[in-house]
Formats: sequence, structure tokens, C-alpha cells
Amino acid sequence: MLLIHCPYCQEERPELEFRNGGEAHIARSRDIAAESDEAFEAFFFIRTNPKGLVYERWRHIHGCGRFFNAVRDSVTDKFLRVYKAGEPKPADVMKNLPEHSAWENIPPADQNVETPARDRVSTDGEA
Amino acid sequence: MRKYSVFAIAREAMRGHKGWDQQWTSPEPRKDYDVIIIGAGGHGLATAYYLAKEHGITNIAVLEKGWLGGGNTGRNTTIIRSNYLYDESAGLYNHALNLWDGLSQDLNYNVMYSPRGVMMLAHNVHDVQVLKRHVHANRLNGVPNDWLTPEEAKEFCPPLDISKRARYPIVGAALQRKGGTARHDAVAWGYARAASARGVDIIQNCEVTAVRRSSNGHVIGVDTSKGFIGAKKIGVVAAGHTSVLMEMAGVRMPLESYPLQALVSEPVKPCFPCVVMSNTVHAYISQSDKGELVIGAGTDQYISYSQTGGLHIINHTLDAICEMFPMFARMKMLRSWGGIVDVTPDRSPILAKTPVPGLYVNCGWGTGGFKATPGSGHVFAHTIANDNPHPINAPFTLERFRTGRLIDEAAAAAVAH
Amino acid sequence: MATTTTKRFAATHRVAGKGRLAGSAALGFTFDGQTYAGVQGDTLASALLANGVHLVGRSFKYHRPRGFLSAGPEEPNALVGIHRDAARKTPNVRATVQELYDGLTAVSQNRWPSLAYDVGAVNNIGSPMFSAGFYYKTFMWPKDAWAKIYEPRIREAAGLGVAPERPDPDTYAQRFAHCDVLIVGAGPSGLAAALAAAESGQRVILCDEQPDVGGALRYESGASIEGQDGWTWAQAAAASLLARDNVRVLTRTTAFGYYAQNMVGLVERVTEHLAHPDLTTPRERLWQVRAKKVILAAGAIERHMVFADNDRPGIMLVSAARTYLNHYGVAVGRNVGVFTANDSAYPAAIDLKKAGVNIAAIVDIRDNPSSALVEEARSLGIEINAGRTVTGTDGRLRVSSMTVQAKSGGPARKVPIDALLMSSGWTPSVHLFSQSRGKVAFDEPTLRFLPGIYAQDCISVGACNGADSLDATVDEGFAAGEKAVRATISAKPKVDKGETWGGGMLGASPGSGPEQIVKAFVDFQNDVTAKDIRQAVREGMRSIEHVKRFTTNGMATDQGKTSNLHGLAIAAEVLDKPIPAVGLTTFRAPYTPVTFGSIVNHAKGELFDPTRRTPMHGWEEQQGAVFEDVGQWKRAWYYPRKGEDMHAAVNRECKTVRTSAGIFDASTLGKIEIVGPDAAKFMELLYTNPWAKLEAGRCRYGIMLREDGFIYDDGVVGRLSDHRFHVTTTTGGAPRVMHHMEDYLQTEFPHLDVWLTSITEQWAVIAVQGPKSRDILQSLVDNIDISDAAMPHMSVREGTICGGVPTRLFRMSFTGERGFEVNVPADYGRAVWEAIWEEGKKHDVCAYGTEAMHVLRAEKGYIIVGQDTDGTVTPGDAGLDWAIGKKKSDFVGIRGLTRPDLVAPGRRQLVGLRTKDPKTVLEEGAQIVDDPKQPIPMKMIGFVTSSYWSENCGRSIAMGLVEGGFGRMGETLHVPMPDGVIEVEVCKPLFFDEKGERLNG
Amino acid sequence: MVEAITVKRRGALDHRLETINGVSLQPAKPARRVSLRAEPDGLAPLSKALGLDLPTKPKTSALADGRSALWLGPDEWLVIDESEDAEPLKDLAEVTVLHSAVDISHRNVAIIVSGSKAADVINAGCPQDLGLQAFPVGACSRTVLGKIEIVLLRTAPDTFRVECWRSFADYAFSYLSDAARGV
Repeated sequence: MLLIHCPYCQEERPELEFRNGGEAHIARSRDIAAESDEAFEAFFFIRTNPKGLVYERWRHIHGCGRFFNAVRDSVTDKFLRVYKAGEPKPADVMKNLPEHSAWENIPPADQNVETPARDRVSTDGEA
Repeated sequence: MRKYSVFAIAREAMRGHKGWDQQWTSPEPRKDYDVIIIGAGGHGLATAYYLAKEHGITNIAVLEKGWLGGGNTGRNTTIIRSNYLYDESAGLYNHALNLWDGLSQDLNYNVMYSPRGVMMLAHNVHDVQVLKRHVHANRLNGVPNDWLTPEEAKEFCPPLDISKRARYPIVGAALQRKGGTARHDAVAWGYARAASARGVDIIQNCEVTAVRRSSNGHVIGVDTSKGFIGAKKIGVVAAGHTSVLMEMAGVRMPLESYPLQALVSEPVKPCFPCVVMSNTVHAYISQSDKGELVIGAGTDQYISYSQTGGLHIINHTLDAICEMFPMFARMKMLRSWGGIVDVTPDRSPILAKTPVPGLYVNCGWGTGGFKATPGSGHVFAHTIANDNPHPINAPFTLERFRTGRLIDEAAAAAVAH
Repeated sequence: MATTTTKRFAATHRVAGKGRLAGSAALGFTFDGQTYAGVQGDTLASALLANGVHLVGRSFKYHRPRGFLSAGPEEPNALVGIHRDAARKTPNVRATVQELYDGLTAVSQNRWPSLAYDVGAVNNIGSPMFSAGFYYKTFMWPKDAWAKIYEPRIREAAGLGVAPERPDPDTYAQRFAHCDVLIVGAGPSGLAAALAAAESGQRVILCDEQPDVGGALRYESGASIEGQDGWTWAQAAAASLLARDNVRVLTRTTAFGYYAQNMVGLVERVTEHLAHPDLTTPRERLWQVRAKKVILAAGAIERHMVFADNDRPGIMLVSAARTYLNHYGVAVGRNVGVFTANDSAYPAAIDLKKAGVNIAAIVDIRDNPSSALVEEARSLGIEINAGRTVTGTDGRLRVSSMTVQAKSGGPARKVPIDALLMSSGWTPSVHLFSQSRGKVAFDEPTLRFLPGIYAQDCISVGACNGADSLDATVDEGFAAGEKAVRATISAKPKVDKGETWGGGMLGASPGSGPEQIVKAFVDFQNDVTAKDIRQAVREGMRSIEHVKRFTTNGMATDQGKTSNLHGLAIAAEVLDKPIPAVGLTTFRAPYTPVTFGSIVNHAKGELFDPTRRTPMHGWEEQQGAVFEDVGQWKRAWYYPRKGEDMHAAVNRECKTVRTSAGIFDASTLGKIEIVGPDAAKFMELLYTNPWAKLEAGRCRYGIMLREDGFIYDDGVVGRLSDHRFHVTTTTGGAPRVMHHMEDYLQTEFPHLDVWLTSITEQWAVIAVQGPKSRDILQSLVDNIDISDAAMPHMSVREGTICGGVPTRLFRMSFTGERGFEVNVPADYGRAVWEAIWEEGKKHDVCAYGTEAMHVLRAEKGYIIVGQDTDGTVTPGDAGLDWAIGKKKSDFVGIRGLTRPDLVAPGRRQLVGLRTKDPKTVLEEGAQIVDDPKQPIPMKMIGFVTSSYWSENCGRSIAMGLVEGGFGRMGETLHVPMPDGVIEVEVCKPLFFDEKGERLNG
Repeated sequence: MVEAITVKRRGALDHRLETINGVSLQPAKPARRVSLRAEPDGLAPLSKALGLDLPTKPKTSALADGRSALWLGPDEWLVIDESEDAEPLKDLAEVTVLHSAVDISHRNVAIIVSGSKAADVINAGCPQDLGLQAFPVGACSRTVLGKIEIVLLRTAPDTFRVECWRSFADYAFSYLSDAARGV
């Protein structure tokens, strides 16, 4: 269960209170009736579905009820940024990340525990 | 290919099983191929096999970024059925079902196809309307699917609780007797062995990093972790990773990839004779040959490639299982895992040519791809070989999302795939 | 199964003065019907061993006799069934973990007729045939034989215990918990971490799967901390932690899963160790702990040696024998052999020797082992065979000898023994670390995988992080605890004396190499041998995942805790690749198996899913209503009177409504109050209909589409004032419609000044329908003029009823009759309903249920979204084009409606269907064809969406979606059923009061 | 006027009351409730009309002689008043500033959970951190309990008010009693 920072409640809340709203920043045309079939297909069906940074909508449906946007890494599921609905797509999400969250990778050294001196051949646990 | 048989085993037993050949070779890639299949899961390997067997194309490479059969093929709950509502779906899945029957002999590999019956439960008036609509449509499509009373259902599956105690009592069921299960690894390995024997190169640990196209737009090959590999035609059969690969060819897809979890219990003596699915209480369950209860959970609500999911999803699924089968509450979850399923807007697959000449795509199976493996590979091979779809997969185009000609089993039937 | 006897065996193998259970209460228990004695504090395993019992199970495939390998959760062999009563039977319980209680009843598994004489053991003789993956290569002829003959037999032979057959009567609980520091494992490092973290006053949770804290100190006789022996220190440390209110110490609690963002799943076994648990106390409790920081102090697990016939009862891990001796006071044998590749076997031999057990010999594959421990062993006169190996064992149901040989081969010597201890080294428990998505790294010199790159805010300390000595373990733990709370604490526990070990070997030991055809077990439970793994590689399995799946190595209930690394090493050897290049199989939750019930916890019985009842539910029950499930709601389906079946009741209800009146509970319909100056603008965008001109006090039937143009929901909407609408939705649609509206309001039309509030449950809704409806309400409304002139069809008024009860009174009809819907605040629903009922009785009204409601609306051709539409139907298809505002330039769905396929000819359209034989009632869902004689597969052109017997029409009526249906009026179509074809005529979906006069009749 | 009404009022939890493991569960009195929606900038007149300061800080509430206002969202408050003659809706009727006030007195039902283990009982189904630091007295939030939505208000260190929709009250009460048995 993810922990999601709600920009309106200004704290992290359990995923059970939220509903995902799919890809963000897909604007509905002001004159939708005039859209071409291709444009409508792109608007309603085509999705980026990236392996990496996902710009997505969430609604704090069992909390404040607000929709907001988040930037999440779809490989690690780490949230990099949340922002209110209507705010522009953040330019460089890798800059000034949210301050230390439970997802943060803290190198053992910073936790004042030495990694055993021997050099280790890194192996992916998910072989 | 050395034939498998009980006699072969006996012969090998004499010498400590040291004489078996490799089931498939692990060659280095050649410079170029007639066809490259991206993704060595069941669908991709089956495609290669039928290209070689039925279309005489053997200069094929199947590229796999991990190990063959390591994606959804090796992570699903192995349910096989074809009782779909629409003619298009029934045609596709029933084509597969007919191939399952006899696949072990065709591949000379025991895929353990076990037609133990797939039962879908109705818990209310709406379920009855929906399932009966299926039963009648299936009958006229030549897909036997019987309607059972609760008593008949319990007779077929004794663990069922048909009392009124249940929160959502069982009021009836649809049973496809030819539905059942198969051994997922054996399907991947059997196709790999048979394809390899026909000259197909299966290249594992070979990740595709780019799709190359000529000035006229036609595909010419792929860049991989093992270098450039040329190809006249490319078939993308990469399930959850389809969007990523198609993006490399400049094609944006109507797909979203979600984590899907499943779990097994500790092995117990035979206690569950068939496959049971309930859409209303959100659960499906069967028992494996090994004795484990195999239970499919739901998808998480967000896009993810992490192959992991939340505990609350498992939680929700086991609520349903123990509600339907309260005697299983003392059983233990032995192992849970996640896969990445690619879902289309109408929950039906895409098996088609693409706007890019020489590029073909087989994706969008959502949570239900395993059952289609032989049929999917068979018609996709036809599509690649002839640069034209087989009549069976002709409706499963990319264009349907523009025209609105969807094949929306979910909307029409609200039955879990 | 052996017959029960009452004879009590003496605890022949308890060693006086050893262990910590001296003076504990005596307990009786049975195993396979045989009665035994144990003591409080025993596990089932230690108690059986105290009675000299080693044979406890049979293996999965070959049904080989098996004993205890371990003294902990890694146990692959000693799985038993625990039977508390007929309903409380638990299969596959590890005897090494199950605490003993008085009267415990255990049975062995996977054997017939008995443990000692198991017919299944023929598999052992035939074992050369049953090589890895043999079943993929045979059982294929004839075609149907697999499912009919072979599979059932394989299934019978497979499986371990027997699944319970009765519903589980036990209860389970759950707790969401939050803490600053979660520490997994209460061994020395975990305790040290907890002591440090606790000082800060922050919230600390410390959990351990054992009944007591202490971890390896359970058997480490050499440890001394703060001047006390290790175990005593650990208990004191736990006591000091328990005394703090910022610390929670959970024993008998396994951390089984590490999920996203430091969510760790724990399962606490609350009553499994009790003889007579209080039935209201939960059996187990699931903890979902969200921790700011996690400290993993999970320890390490000892590996066995892989050699020929290393699986006989009596052959076990060194740490197990030592635990049984030093903690439980049980000697696992009287003449014990030892086979090791590292130092940790020596203290065990020394402890046993000092306890009076004869050590037949230590076989050490190292050429010149040298350490203080080795010397001490020598000085005690223990024979040490360095540079030698064990090439085999004898003994059918218990090991009787080991065969010792030089690694290079040569003369072999049989050494008689009654137990054999083995150790090939220690495997750090990186399971949870790996589950946290951390990347493990292979440490070449010590041949082990250790935590490498961290993915979450956690840290591994102690043995699971590769610390080999007790002081290193305590140091790491304490330091991590300090850092976790960002504080420096002075009182670090001082380690006076501790044991140190490392090293060892991976893979098959000398004498069980590729050249020998022997059964050297890697995975005991699944009967996977070294040669199975070599065969898998020879057959082309390159990835460790392939090897694992092909041989089933590591896939048993112990999930490879002792076997994974051996298997990996053997595969790597054959592949001639370094171990990390072959990879490590994925660690997945759960760490040890978790009871379904504890994951379900409270969500059973009435708490499986909420049951929603309307305010009038009680009255309906008293009237004998039969209810149907509609979503989570219970709705009155029909009200049978004495002697009536459903058919008769529904006929009567339908008739009554059209002759006098009926009252119907419509409370479950969704209701949304839309308030604000832009309310009408918002309605224009969310519904196809025009709303701007709808006057206050009037109602309109509205249709809502999804953006793709298909019908999403419908309902009657009343305009209470310029700025206030009362919207109704379908019962099932209420939540999603609300979400859908909020979505558009917040993200697409945020400029609109309007708010949405769900009022579904604020108002109880009583529909009064029929010619007498007005007469009935006339005398009840306080201050509303309900005459046709003042309140025409499709209008709404606010006022009071029944002497002051506020009401929103709708004049509307879902029956085609004159009708009203009385909305009153929910708590008054029942009283007002009863008042209407009393008044209605004067007019012979009836209460009618959802079935009659369905029939009545079908007689009028009113659709039910979700029954006559299915998510692929447009308003046009449903004959509702009139409800689309033609002048509107925008509403949700306006563009989807014009897509090529939605305007193409031949779409399925909703029509009426009259069976040629008026008595025949079609089946809902039945398919419609043009030509019934065509061969299968037939071309289906539509299906029946609604079908009923209509008493009012005196015939059956039906609606269906039919290709080009509007153009087929009068055509005869066919419905092929299993027992014959039914002829139907296509007609308008309107079967009663075609002119619609009765709305005001 | 409440007094004027002659017909019997029936609550969803009439006659349910339990004390288990020192935790008491009891239905709250009938109350007047208003779902109030407004733009944060127009709060002054609304606060004045209600006789309390509408809170603007997330997860907080305001209390003034028997009437409380719970912050549920940036533009949403739940006003609860248990006093007999209170008419919060009427109090708001004259306010002209842009807002929406909807009567939900009967939509919600409240259960008072009190006792030293009250937080543990609620945490059996509610995933929020109910430690006194994270969720102090006066804190309130819409959240979940098992499979339903609730509004939670901490009225004292050992006392919570659990609000849910009427038809979910049975479930909520049963869930809390089952949880109380399990702590």
C-alpha cells in the first residue's frame, strides 16, 4: 500500500484513501465536438504508459476529496512530486525532491553502519 | 529433436539422465533474420513455432530481455476457457482451445492441459442475466457452456457453499467443461524446444533498446544489448512492455500496464476439482497438480512496471476466497508474486499490423492472455507471414479505437477475464 | 495410522541439568495416536526428540522417511497436521515451531497406511525414472490419458497435508500501526538496536518469530554480555524495553512481507501455543506497520551438507542439535557423528560431549582446521577427521552409520552413529531486504549474498548483514538504533565473550560430485538432489529461475531457506560461471507461510461486505418480503402472501398498482444535490438534455454519457430553485456518478461555481404509484397542493407531510400511472411509510417490490440502465434521441457519439418483442437470429434484454437489442433455444397505455 | 420545527450499545448536520452566522457551545450540532456570500468510541496514524474503516466520534465491536 502526500491535506496518507485517475495533462478540448476522429482517439484512448516518470492524477476520494497530480517512477513506484490540479507540469522533477520520505534510499554509511569493507559484486536480487 | 517418451526416460534412467539433449539452444545472434519476435513468452514462442511449422519461415530470432517464459507466462494462474460473449472473442479463444487439445502431442512436450471445467458463479439477478447471455451466445457459436443450478454446481464442485449463509448466495453457475488449466512453464518450454528444433534462435538476456527503420519507414532491425540485429519483419509480443517498445518505433498505443498479483497456498491433498470464478465477489481459484491452491488476485489501481503490488490487494482477494470457501481460512499463503499486464480500453487484445511497415503487434491481453497462447501465436504467425491478418484476428485491430468498433467484453458482460 | 495406546513413553533423551525447561510443568500430547510426555516450553519437535522420536514425515516425491533438520522456521521435513477439534485442523505445521500444549494432537502427513510403512515409498525404488521434470516428457499417450488416468494419480501422490473440510470457527484480528523504528528480529543485534532507539522516547516496535527474545543466544553457550550469560542478558533487556510505554515488543510475531514505503506485514500468533484458548480471543493478528525506519536484524540460517543419503531421520543441522541440548535439554542422540565445513560444528560437539553424549567422530572437509575450538574438541578426546568427507549413510527409519572417506576417494570406513550433525556454513537472511527491493551483492570471499544497494529507508544489522562475531553484531545493532533516532546513547551493552564463525562451503561435498549417481539432497521436501540440478543445466536451463522451476528446488513450503544457495552453486559449477552471474532467485513474500484467516481478519461473515438496508427494511421484513441483492443493498423483491409463489405475488402487485395503487421503497436510488449559481451550466455539460430553461419546481428525465458516447447513467432530475438541483441516479451507479461529476467539475470545468453533495441517505424515498396515489397522499401532506393543476406530472415541491416532516415531493412515474415519490429525512422514513400504508389500506393498495417495478416499467418500455443497456449502447440505440439537446455545442459524450461506428447502419437498437405464442416468456439473455436453420456458428443479430409475463397485458412482453431494429417493425425473428426455436415479432417497446393517458388518469 | 413532528423517529442504531475489553461503543444523539461548501476567502460571514471560526488548517476542527465544524477539505466543512433546537441550516440561510449548505442530518450516523484502547480498536480498520501526536484531540479527517468511508473526530484522548452514512452504520458498529474483541 503506497503512502501518498496529499497537497491539500499537506501530509502523507495511506493509498486506501485515494483513487488513481489515470494519466495527467490530457486536456479536454474546449471545442471537443469539432475534434477529428484521430484527435478524439488520442484524447480518449491513447496513453503514454511510460516505464519511468509517470504524470498521473489522483483523487483523495476518502479524504479531502480533491483531485491532484503526481509524478511517480513507474519502476520503483517512488513519488517524486505532487502538485495541485491545474498547476503546470513541473519542469525538472529531479530537482528539489520532497524532503526525506520512507521511500528514500539512505546509503548504509549515512546510517552510521559500515558496509562490510569487502567489495561486493552487485547482483540484481530479482534474477 | 530427440523424442520424449516413457522409453526415453527408462533409457536415461539407466545412465543417470546424463544423455538428455538441451531442450533449446542458447546461440549468439546472427547478423540478420527474416523475422524477429520481441518477447520469448508463450505468445512469442508460439508465434515463432507456427511461423516455422506452418509458413516455412525458419530464419527467426526470438529476443528476450530476461529468461524465456519469465514474464506473465510464468506468473499467471493458467486458466483456460473460451466462453466469451462476442463472436470475435469466442472465435479467437475457441481457436486456442482447439489447439490446447492435442498441443502436448504436437509439441511432444506434456503441457498438462487439464480440461477440469471452468465454473462462473452467479450471485444475483444481474449475474444470471449476464451469464445466461453468455451461455446462449456460446451455444449458437458452438462453444459448449452449460447453465447449472446451485445444486448441480455443488455436485460438480463439492467445496462450494450454496447455503443462504453466504453474503452473496450462489443462485446459479455457467460451466465450460472443456475449460481448465495447463502447466505454464511447460507451455513456454514446449514451444521453445519445438521452435528451437525447427531452427529458431532463442536469444535470452538480449534487451531491445531501439527499433531501426529505413528512410521509407520500413523496419530494418533492432539495437539490442547484444548489438544491432537486422530483420525484414518484427513482431512485438512483449505484454506489459509493449508501450515501451512501440514507442521506439514511434507508435503510441492505447495501453496501460498494471501490476497483477497472484498467490498459492501450501500444497495439500486434492480438495478442489475445477476452476471457479466469481465476478461478484472478485475471486478465482483452482488447485495445481502439486496440490497448491492457485488464486488470482486483482490489479493495483496505478500504472507500474515494478512487478510488485500492495498487500491490500491480496487481502481483498482472500476475503472473497474465504467467504466462498470458509474451510480454507486455516490454509496458508505460501508464495505471492506480481506480473505486469497491459490493458486496452475495451479489455480485448490487439493482434494486428501497425502503421509501420514490417512491424506487427500482439498485445493487450490484460489478465487473460495465457488461455489464448496457441491461438494467438497461430494467427499472429499468419499475420506476419502474409502481411495480412487471419480472419480470426482481423477484428482485433488498432484502428478500432478510432472508429469505435470495440470488442468490449468487460462493458457488455462485466465478466472477469 | 497407528492405533491409539495410552502407554506413556518416558522422556528418554532429556539430559539432567541441561536446558532451560527444568522444573516446567509436564504436558501430555499425542503423535499419530501415540501418547507422549513433554514439558511446558517445549516445541513439538523438542518433545518428540526428548522421547527419542526422529521419524516424523515423508518427503513429497519419493516418500522417503524424514526427521527433523532444524529447530526453527526453516524446517523442510518435520511438517505435521495439528488437530484441535473436527473443525480446527491445520495442515503442514512445522513441528519445530509449534509450541507444545497439554493435549496437543499431531498427525504425520503424506503417508499411507502409516509413517513407518508407507506404500508411496515405491516411488523411491522407481526414483531413477522420476528424474527432474520427467512428467514433461511422458504421460502423453493416448491423448486423453493425461487428464483421465495420469493426472489424478499424480495429484493423489502429491500434496502434503489434508485441507480442512469445515468452516474455520476461529477469529482473527488486524491492526494498522505506525512507529518511528521497526526492528525485525530480537537477537543480540535487534535487542541492541531497540535499547538504543528506545532511549530517545520515539515509538519503537520490536518483533521476533520466537516465543522469547534472544535469537542465537538460545544455543550459544559461549556468550556473555554485561557480565551475564547471553540468554539472561537478552531476557533482562526485553524486560527493560517492555517497561517503556514507547516500546512495543511482539514475540511469536513473524515479519513476513516488506512492502512499499516501509510498510511491513507482521503476523502475531496469539493463541496457537495455548491448550484452551478463549474463543473470543483472535487466533492470529495481522499487523500492518508503517515505520519511518526499519532495522532488519533477521540473523542467518545454517546450511546442511549436500552428500549421499543426507536425508535420513537423525541427520540434522548443528545449530538444531545445539538448540535442543542447550535450550530444551534434549540430546538428539547418544552416539553422534558430525560433518562440517566450518568451525560452528565444534562448539556443538563440545557441548554434547560435556553433556555426556559420545561424539563418534567429527568429519571436517577442511584439510587443516585450526582454531581454539578445534583444539578444545581435540583436548576433550573427540576424533577429528580433517580433509575427509562423508560419502553416505545407512539406516531405514533412522540413521545408523556414516561412511567416511578421504576427499580424494580411497578406502571408506563405516562409523556407527544414531545421529549426524552437519553444517556447511551460514546464509544471511536477506529475504526481507530483498523484498524491500534492495539489491543483494555477492561477497566472494565468504560465499554469501549480503545487502548491497538499499531501496528503502531500512538498514540490515548483525548476522543478516554479514557480521560474524557477537560484538560486531551488537555494535551494528546499537549503532543503527542510535542513528535511527538521530541520537547518541551512552549505555551500549558490553560483550564480554562471544562466539565467532564464518566460512564454509556451497554445493555438493566431495564424494557427491557429477561422477557419482547418488541421492545427495539439496531440497529435502521436494526431493531435489544435486544430480537433478546438474541434469536441468544439461537440458539447457541457463537461468537459475529455469533450474528452480524445472527441478522445483526451493519451491517447497520452506521456500528454499536451506537449499537455494546450494542449488545455485551446483548450477554455477556445471555452467562454469561465477555464482552471481547465474543469479539468485527472487525472494517473495511471505517469509514463512501466512494463514489466510489472518490476512482476511475481520472481513468474514457479516463483515465480508457491508449490507446496506433502507429505513423501511424492518417493515418490509415484517411483511414477509423476499429480498434481492442489488450491489450492497438489500431490496424488497416481492411480497408473497400466503400460498403465493413469486409469479403470483408479482402478478398481484402489478395488477394492484394499475387498478388502485402500490407503494414502493425507492430509497436506494442515488441522490445528489447540486448547488450554486452555475448549477444549470454544470447540468448542461454532464447530461445530454437541455436544462437552462427547466423552471424551478419542474423535473426532467436526464441521460448521462461517458465521453465515448455510451449511456452511463440516467434518472429524474428536479429543479428546486434556480441554483439548486435534486438529481437522482441508478442504485448501482450512485458512487461512480458522483466521482464522474467531481472529476469533470474539478479538472475540466473548475471555473463553474457549483458544489455537489451526496444526499442518497439523507432521504428515504416512498414511491406511491397508481390511479389512487393522489387520494392517498392528499390527506397526509400538510401544506402542498397536489392537484393536477397545481402540481402536474414531472414537478417537485418542498413542504411537510404527516404533521411537520420535511418532504421533497416529486410528481413522477416509473410505472406509467399517476405517481408520486415522497422524499422524507431517513429517520422518519419508516413512520411516514407506515402512515401512507394505513391511508393506502383504505384504497386496497399493496406494497410492491423491484420485480413488479421492473414489469410495470417494461410494460411502458422504460429502460433500465445496465439491463437494457450494457455500456455499448448510445441514446440513439436505446430510442432516446429525443433526450439529446440538439442545440447544445458541448456535453460529455457529444464527440464520442459521432465516431464512425456509432453512426454506422446496422447498430443494435432497442425494440419490443412479442412472442408468437403469447404464453411463452422469453429468457433474458437469449440470442436472436434471422434464420434459425443456419448451421452453427450462427449469425446472432441481437438478444433479449428484458422479458416478463405481464398480467396487465395478459401476455408475455420483452425488449431486446436487435441489429437495425427500428427498421424491422413487424418482422418475425427467431430465438433458438436448446429445446426448440421461439418465434418473435419485432414491435415498439410499448405494451400498455400507448397514449400515456394514465399519467393523469 | 422538530417539536411539531408527531410521527416517530427511528435511528439506524437504536438499541445498540456495547462495552468490550474496556472500550465502549454507543450511538451518538441525533444531530443537525450541514455539509458546507465555500471558497476559503468567503469564510468570515459564514463563521459569523455559525458562531464559530471555520477552521482552515487541514485535519482540524472548531467547537463552540455544542456546535462543531470539521475541516474535511479546502472548501468543505461538516457542521454538527446536537443541541435540541439548533438550526445551523437556518443560521446560514441569510448568508449571501457564495456557498453551498446542504442538510445531511439524517445522512450520517455517529458512533462514540471511548476507552483506553479506543485508538487501537479504530486502527483495526483505519490505516491512519492515530497516535496523539499525529492525531491530537480535536483532529478530524475523512478516512476509511474496513470497507467503508468514515469521518473521524477525536473529542478526547480516549474518545473518538465515528461518523458514517446511515446504511453503513450497522457495518461500522459491528466492525468496531469485532475489533474491540480482538484488541
